[in-house]
Amino acid sequence: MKKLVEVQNLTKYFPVLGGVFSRPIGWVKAVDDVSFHIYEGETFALVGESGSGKTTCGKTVIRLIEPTKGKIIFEGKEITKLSQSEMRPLRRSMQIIFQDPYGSLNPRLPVGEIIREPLLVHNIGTKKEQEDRVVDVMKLVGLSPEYLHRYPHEFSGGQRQRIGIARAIVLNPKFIVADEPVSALDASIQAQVLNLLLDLQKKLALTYLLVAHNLAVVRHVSDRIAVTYLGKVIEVAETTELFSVPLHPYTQALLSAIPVPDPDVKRERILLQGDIPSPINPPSGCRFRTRCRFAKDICKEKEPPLIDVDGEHYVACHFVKKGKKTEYTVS
Amino acid sequence: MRNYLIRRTLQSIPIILGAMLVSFIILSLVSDPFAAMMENPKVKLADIERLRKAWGFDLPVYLRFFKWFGSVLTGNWGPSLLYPGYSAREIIFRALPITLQVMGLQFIFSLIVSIPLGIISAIKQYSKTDYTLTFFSFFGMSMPTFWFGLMMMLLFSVYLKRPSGASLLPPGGIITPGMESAPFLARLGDRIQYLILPVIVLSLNSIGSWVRYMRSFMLEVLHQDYLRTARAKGLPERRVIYKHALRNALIPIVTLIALSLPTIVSGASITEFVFNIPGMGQLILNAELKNDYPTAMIALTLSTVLVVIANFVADIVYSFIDPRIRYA
Amino acid sequence: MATEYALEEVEKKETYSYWRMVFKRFRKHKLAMTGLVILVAIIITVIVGPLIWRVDPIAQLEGPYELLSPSRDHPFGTDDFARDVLARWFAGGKISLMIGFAAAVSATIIGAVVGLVAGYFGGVVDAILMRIVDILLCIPTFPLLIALASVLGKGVWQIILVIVVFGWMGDARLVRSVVLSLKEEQFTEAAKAIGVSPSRIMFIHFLPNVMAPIIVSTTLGIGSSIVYEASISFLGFGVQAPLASWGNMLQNAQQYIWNAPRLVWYPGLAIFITVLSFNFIGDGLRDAMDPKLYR
Amino acid sequence: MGNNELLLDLRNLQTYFFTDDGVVKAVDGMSFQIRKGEVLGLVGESGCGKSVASLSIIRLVDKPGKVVGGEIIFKGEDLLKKSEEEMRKIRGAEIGMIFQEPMTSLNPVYTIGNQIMEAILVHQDIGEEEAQKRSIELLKLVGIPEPERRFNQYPHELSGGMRQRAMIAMAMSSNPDLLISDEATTALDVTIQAQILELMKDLQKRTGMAVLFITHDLSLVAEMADIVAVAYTGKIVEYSDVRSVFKNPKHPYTFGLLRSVPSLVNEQRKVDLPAIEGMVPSPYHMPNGCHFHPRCPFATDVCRREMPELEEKLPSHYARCFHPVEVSKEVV
Repeated sequence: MKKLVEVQNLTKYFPVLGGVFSRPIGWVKAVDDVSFHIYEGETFALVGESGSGKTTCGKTVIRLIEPTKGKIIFEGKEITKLSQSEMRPLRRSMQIIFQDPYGSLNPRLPVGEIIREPLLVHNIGTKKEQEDRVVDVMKLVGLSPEYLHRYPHEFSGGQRQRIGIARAIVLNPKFIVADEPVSALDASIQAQVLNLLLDLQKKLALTYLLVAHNLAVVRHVSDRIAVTYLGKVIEVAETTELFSVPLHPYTQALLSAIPVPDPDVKRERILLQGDIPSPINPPSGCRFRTRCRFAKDICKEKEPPLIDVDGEHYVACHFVKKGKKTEYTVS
Repeated sequence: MRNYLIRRTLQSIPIILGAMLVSFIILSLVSDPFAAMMENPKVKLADIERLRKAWGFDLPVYLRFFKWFGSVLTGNWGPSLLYPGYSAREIIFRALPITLQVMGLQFIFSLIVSIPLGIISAIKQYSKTDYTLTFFSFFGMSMPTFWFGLMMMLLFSVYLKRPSGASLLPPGGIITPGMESAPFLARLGDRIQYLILPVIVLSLNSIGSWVRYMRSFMLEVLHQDYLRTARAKGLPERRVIYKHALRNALIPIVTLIALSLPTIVSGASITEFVFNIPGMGQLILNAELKNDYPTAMIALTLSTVLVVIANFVADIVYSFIDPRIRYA
Repeated sequence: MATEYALEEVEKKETYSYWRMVFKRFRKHKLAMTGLVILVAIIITVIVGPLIWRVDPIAQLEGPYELLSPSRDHPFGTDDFARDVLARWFAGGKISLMIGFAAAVSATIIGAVVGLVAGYFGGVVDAILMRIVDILLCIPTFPLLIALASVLGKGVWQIILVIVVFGWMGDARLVRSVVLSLKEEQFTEAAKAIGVSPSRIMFIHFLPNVMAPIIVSTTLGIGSSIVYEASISFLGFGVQAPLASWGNMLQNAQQYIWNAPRLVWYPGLAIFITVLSFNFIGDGLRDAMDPKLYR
Repeated sequence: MGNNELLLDLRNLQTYFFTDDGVVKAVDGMSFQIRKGEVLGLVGESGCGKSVASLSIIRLVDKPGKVVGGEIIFKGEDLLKKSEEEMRKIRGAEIGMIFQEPMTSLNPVYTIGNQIMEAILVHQDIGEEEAQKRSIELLKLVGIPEPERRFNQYPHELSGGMRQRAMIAMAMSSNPDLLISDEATTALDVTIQAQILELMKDLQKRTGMAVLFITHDLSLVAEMADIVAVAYTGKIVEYSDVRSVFKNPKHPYTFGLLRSVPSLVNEQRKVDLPAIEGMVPSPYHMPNGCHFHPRCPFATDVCRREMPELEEKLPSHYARCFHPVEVSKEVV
């Protein structure tokens, strides 16, 4: 399979200002030395809780946030060092869908203008062609072109999310970062939008980088999943593999914490102790060790590398060895 | 907090310097202070030349500024050109307490009136009381200070008379002639009579706008989730308002009041002019119009420093009311 | 398949553009409508008045006509220079309104540009511009306004310039803070993701969103500029006689306050009511354009 | 399920909002019952009136909202007939409440300890010192480590999970008979949510209080509740014990909702989910007849004409539907 996106040692630190001269006195290590790749046509998911850096990571991949270190390779070409104006032509092939259907549409522009803007900016076609394209895309995402001249506030959350999707696909991109695309929507609307995303992927041969926290959603739409914790990727695997054989203790706890809509399922829940530590002062060694029931001294001293334990199943834990051999025990 | 204080102090310095420079440049545009002197036959031309040189009028403006600034730092604030024989310092320290009295009273009076009215207006939103208060705040906000001053003078000194035939309140000035050596209480009573009108006139504007601001900050707070929590705990409504809502609504008011200080000083100058009060405002106006720029500059600088200090104090007060502001 | 869904319904109702909705809400605001009606009445009076009352506002009447009480010939009486007060009231109103309008609009434009630039670019540009704003906001401006007015001369345009010099900082701060929050909005990020250029983001995406606070601030600014003009002219540094403005009509009135208080009443009341109307209108616009209503 | 004594009996509650654009019937004839020691899960999407219903119970609906009809019988007495002062004594003492956003629900300018103590002092006749001791015990009870230190901290110094624990401590301070939890875990991360759910279950078992558990998440209801009430456009459309609702949903809305949620066990991934079409109608333009009919695959003429009643379709399983779902009717 061809790799569409490759991310190598990606790092993003945000400064924490302070002191007499408002100089950085610390860094929020939002994304810290993360590597992964995304195959063409697949849905690759970054899952994690708040503070895991998944959203920052997703936005950095398409250079909406400037990386501190590391390499981003898109279609075999390194884009990390490109200036924003050099990036502009590339934006035709990479797009983003946002979480907040209320904040992501300019309230002063009518819907038709919002969807047409990418065409306008990239100077594609005549005005007539652009307008035709807008109508086509609106139909494609399930919006009636009648509402071309309406303003965002006249639409419901689900419809706004469709507008955002229309804007993202109007340029026919190859790659879309979907940042929590359904988490702000009502349950009955979530399914509609998920169906739309799946449907568009098939029709337009899209590659998705899905950033999400809802594991049921992620399981339904993704091919491969990377689990993030405090700026690190701690486990990467194919979806079915990850759900059937989670190897990292954090992944196990995360999966067990998901509530299931079935009163008969009474699961053994792995309750994690305490809170997620601050990304400004992450724990030494393995970042999960403060909440891990298997933590030993080595976890404090050494950071576990992300190793391939079984063909495309990567885990970063001292006690998971090649061949999915797990050696952790409760101390 | 310590770092923050240091940083704020450091930040204030360029602001004060900049403000001095701007004032200096504008004042030196006004005209040559020595031109007027030349018309006075008693002053020798050589003396004028000497003064000119001493004040750096042979230099370009920016160099003159540094010369002046240097002498200010060494404590030599220069002579008053408006009141020959006096130093600028003497003139200013005679005017400053009067202005501080007027402004201090105005400040306290405005706060005492506007904060409760703002709260009432917010709690009773869309009631008759609210509409009435709203109308009167607009009334206050829209009133040109000097004109209101004239109208009040008209009312209290022309239309309203004491049985003795004297006017109810003195139309201007700061002291009844002959009262200078009266006992303290008598002097105090006399002073209060003179201050009533200026303070009311000056307060009107700030009361008008502070009531509106207090109302809107309070309304904002009244819609916060934590007030619902407070009510859900079973707290009496009084406690919900005065403990939970008020403190949060006061946070933005502190900043706002600090920011409105320059306007108060500006307002003071014209009010002092109207009521003929020998305070800083009138002094600055007179000094700059009569080309007494040593006095005008020092007076302006002092006003600026006052404003900067007030902003500084406001920030510290702010950090006490709002625990979220923790200065690194 | 997505295309097989029934295309989603949007509420069937008449659709309004933003400005038409603002207008609808504004019309419901009683104080604002009162203000608007009064203001329009004042403007019409000031324009139409001189066409009916054809008396030269500048001419001094021959003979002992100083400080005449109101009469048939002079409904508002005459002033200390034996000029017809009603005619001066009309002429002065035109000047005062024009100064207020021109000064407020120019100050807002300058402030908005500074605010947009500072907020959008940030960094050094922002730091420098905002320090200038801080400095100017710390100085008690009124005494300097007078000083500057006494230098620049006493024509209408000079007065406008003086008011503008010290009047743009508030708008700059306001616009900057709005821009800073717009920069954090997701639609800005969306625009960047599309590849929209900075200038287009500024003018197509930000400008319409800062229009609401700008319009409110201009409206309130007209009121305060009128007061500024009046204060300067009252002290004798504004519009110079024989030209009339509501402010300079008050200049000498103070001296005659004991025997001709009407000279203080007419122009003063006009200023007050005009400013009051602008404040009412500004408040109504603020409510009508509240961004919370149109998310 | 504890004993069978009725604690809260909501009868035909109607709470309307009188806005400039018209009347919004946020809660339009809602009825349900909670027995002592029982957990009732009230579930529905945004705009179904679940939060307004909970605020109506403690009579804290903000203007322009108003309870216009119905009865709220709590411990045998109608809360709607109580004076404000009597109501105040019930709030926080007999009915505790926790909200969705622990950040905005706590007053930012007072310490956690101050806010918990206040709740104790207003209802209990004890001194400050005693109240402080009680508060620290409560913080310990809800699993906050170092309670003495946390007592003096401000909300912004705590994490989201800790804040929600503090909210729970506050709500539990007077041992309420009924705890209303309005989307209490929605803003939290999954692993933190799991902690809070365990805590609530534990406290509920220990104290035997009843819980009105409001959420939009069906899975949480399956986990927490004994009885489930499904709300749609201000009305209860399905009402039964939790197993019956999840195993044998009668209302097409519940049925559709259950099928549309992506599952953790389903073999089929990356296929279309059986979504419910359309969207919740605008509160200003409710459809005639059954409010769900425009989205319902089983709708017939009668549904477009008449609003169905909440009827018993199975033993103690109620649904508001003319054409309750049967297994055979399932659309593939």
